[in-house]
Amino acid sequence: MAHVAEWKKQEVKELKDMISSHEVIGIVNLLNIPAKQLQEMRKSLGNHAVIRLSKINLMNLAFEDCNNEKVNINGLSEYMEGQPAIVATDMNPFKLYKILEDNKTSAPAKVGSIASEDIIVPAGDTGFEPGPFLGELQQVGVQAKIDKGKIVVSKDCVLVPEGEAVSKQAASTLSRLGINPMEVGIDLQAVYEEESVYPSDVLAIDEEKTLADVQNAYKQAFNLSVFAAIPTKETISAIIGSAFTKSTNVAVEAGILTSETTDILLGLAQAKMLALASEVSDVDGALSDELVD
Amino acid sequence: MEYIYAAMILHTTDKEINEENVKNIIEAAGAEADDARIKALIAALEDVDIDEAMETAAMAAAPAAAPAA
Amino acid sequence: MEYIYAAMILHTTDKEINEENVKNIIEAAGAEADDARIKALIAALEDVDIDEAMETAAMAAAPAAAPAA
Amino acid sequence: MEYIYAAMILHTTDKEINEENVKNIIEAAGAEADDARIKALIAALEDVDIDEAMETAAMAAAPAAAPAA
Amino acid sequence: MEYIYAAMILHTTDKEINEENVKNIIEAAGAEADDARIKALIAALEDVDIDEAMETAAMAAAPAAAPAA
Amino acid sequence: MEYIYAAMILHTTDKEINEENVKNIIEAAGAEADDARIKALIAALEDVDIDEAMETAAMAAAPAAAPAA
Amino acid sequence: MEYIYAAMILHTTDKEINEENVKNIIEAAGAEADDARIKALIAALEDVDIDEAMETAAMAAAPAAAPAA
Repeated sequence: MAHVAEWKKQEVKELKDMISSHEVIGIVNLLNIPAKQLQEMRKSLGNHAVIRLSKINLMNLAFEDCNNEKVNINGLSEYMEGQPAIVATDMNPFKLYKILEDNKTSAPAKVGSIASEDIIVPAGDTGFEPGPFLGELQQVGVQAKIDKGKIVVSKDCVLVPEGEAVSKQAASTLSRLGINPMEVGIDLQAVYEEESVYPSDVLAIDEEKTLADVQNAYKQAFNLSVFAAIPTKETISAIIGSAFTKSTNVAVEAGILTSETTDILLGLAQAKMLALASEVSDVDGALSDELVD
Repeated sequence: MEYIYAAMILHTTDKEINEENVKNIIEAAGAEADDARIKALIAALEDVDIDEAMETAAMAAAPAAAPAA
Repeated sequence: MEYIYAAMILHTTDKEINEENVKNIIEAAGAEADDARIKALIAALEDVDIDEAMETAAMAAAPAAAPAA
Repeated sequence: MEYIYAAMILHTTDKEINEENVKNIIEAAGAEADDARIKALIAALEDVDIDEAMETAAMAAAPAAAPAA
Repeated sequence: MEYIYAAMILHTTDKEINEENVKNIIEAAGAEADDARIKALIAALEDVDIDEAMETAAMAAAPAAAPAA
Repeated sequence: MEYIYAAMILHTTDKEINEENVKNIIEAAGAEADDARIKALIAALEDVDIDEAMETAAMAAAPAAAPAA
Repeated sequence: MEYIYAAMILHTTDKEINEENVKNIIEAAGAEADDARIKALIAALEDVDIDEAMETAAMAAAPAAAPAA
């Protein structure tokens, strides 16, 4: 760093301080993030995380310099995209990812921006009176017609397929329909913690699956407890119930009258008789009068 | 209903459901057997799958069993 | 179930549900009558109001049938 | 139901369901064993596949049991 | 499940559900009694109303009956 | 239920379900391990196909458990 | 599922569900603990009400119970 400007040395030093004083270091992409949203994000992260924008080569330098102390942190250099910045925190990296995702907001489609997923115009009433907008819709490929005095989209239509740029016309149509298909927010590209770099796809946690897993775990434990007759306070009632049900079933199948099964068996005999009677009810004289009505 | 029960006894004990057997059962109960009715019942039962019919009764009486399964 | 059906025949025809009558019916069907089972049946039914039991069963079965339909 | 439960114990522990074993269980419980009922139980269970019977929903067939209670 | 069935025999015959009685029943069946399992069962049964548990099972098997009530 | 979960962890990770392993897990959780309950658990699971048992629906047998909680 | 089971042990025994405790349990089972998976689980469980989830599971398992309520 012989001929490196003093401010650059200072910047790298500050980055290194930030890196060494936090457990978790991440790379975020701040491209297209309005200043206001970044400010709000910083506020909601509060003391839990700091975000620092810098030059890519300086950040890479800082990672290299820290690599002895934090082994493998230079792996983060692969994830510099758009306008990268460093985020430093002591938070669980999965939680950091969740906070950033939860803070994403929807925004209108800007001309030229790339659709991260299919942008769809849904079927249904647009609320517009018949007019030139109908032609505009049809021009961009949306099937629409007049119904009960309104412009109605006949069926769901992919206006901008995933990966394609938003055209000027599409942007205008979406804006008139009030559809805000773009997600604006800070993308966490990767996170370093304890010698490992986690890319964003690993950081994404599926809460619905976790909920289902919890329910499944409980069900499995409950089932096992009842099946193996291992009494617990949650399952003892079910175990008794299961023993009672099975015993009753056996008694009924064997036609054994007991205090618990006599009513069942008499009811069953009658139900079977009535069912059989209904099978022959259309034959004159096969049934006694009391059954024919 | 006694005629139907008589048929069900014969069915359960794997005996033939015929006029004579039904009549024997009714008379063994000390009741009077009506030949015409027995004939009609036997004829009507000829085309009935008795096991299925009785099982249907059990199921209809217990639709609740299904969701529990 | 044949013993229960036999009891139902006796009940339906207003005859007494006793060992002899049940045995006669089972034997009239050409089946073997098990004295112990007959005794157990008679004992179990002693305190039971058969009409009431059937009515309760019928009521319970009825609403159940509806959702199944 | 105690006789049934006794049979279930024998079935679950792979012991033979016979008069002696059932009687032993009932008496071990400190209850009086009724030979006739035990005989009836054994006879009734003779042709029953107990594993299958345990899983055959029978209670639902007579939901009356519950509200009647 | 044999331990549960043993407890249910005691419950049905109005005997106390304690370790000794459960053990006696299991051994009368000719099976080996596991003290730990018996202790665990007795402990778990302490906080449970067996009649209620049986009733719940009966109701669960026939929930359709409820609206009729 | 913690003992059951401990057994399930051992089963899922292909470790032996024995007293020591279960005890280690319970204590690692910072809870007190009850030797008798662990013994009972091991004994109860001995002949059980755990995969099958976990998938055999038992809850419906006691829906009351939930609302009662 | 071992990580979930570990969390359930902690929940059941009223211990805190945190990385260290989950890791301790998995390692006590003799299995290897994957830090990333544990961290992910902890983060995911933060928004899950386990008691409520269990109750929902019990209710869903017994849909029949609902109309009865």
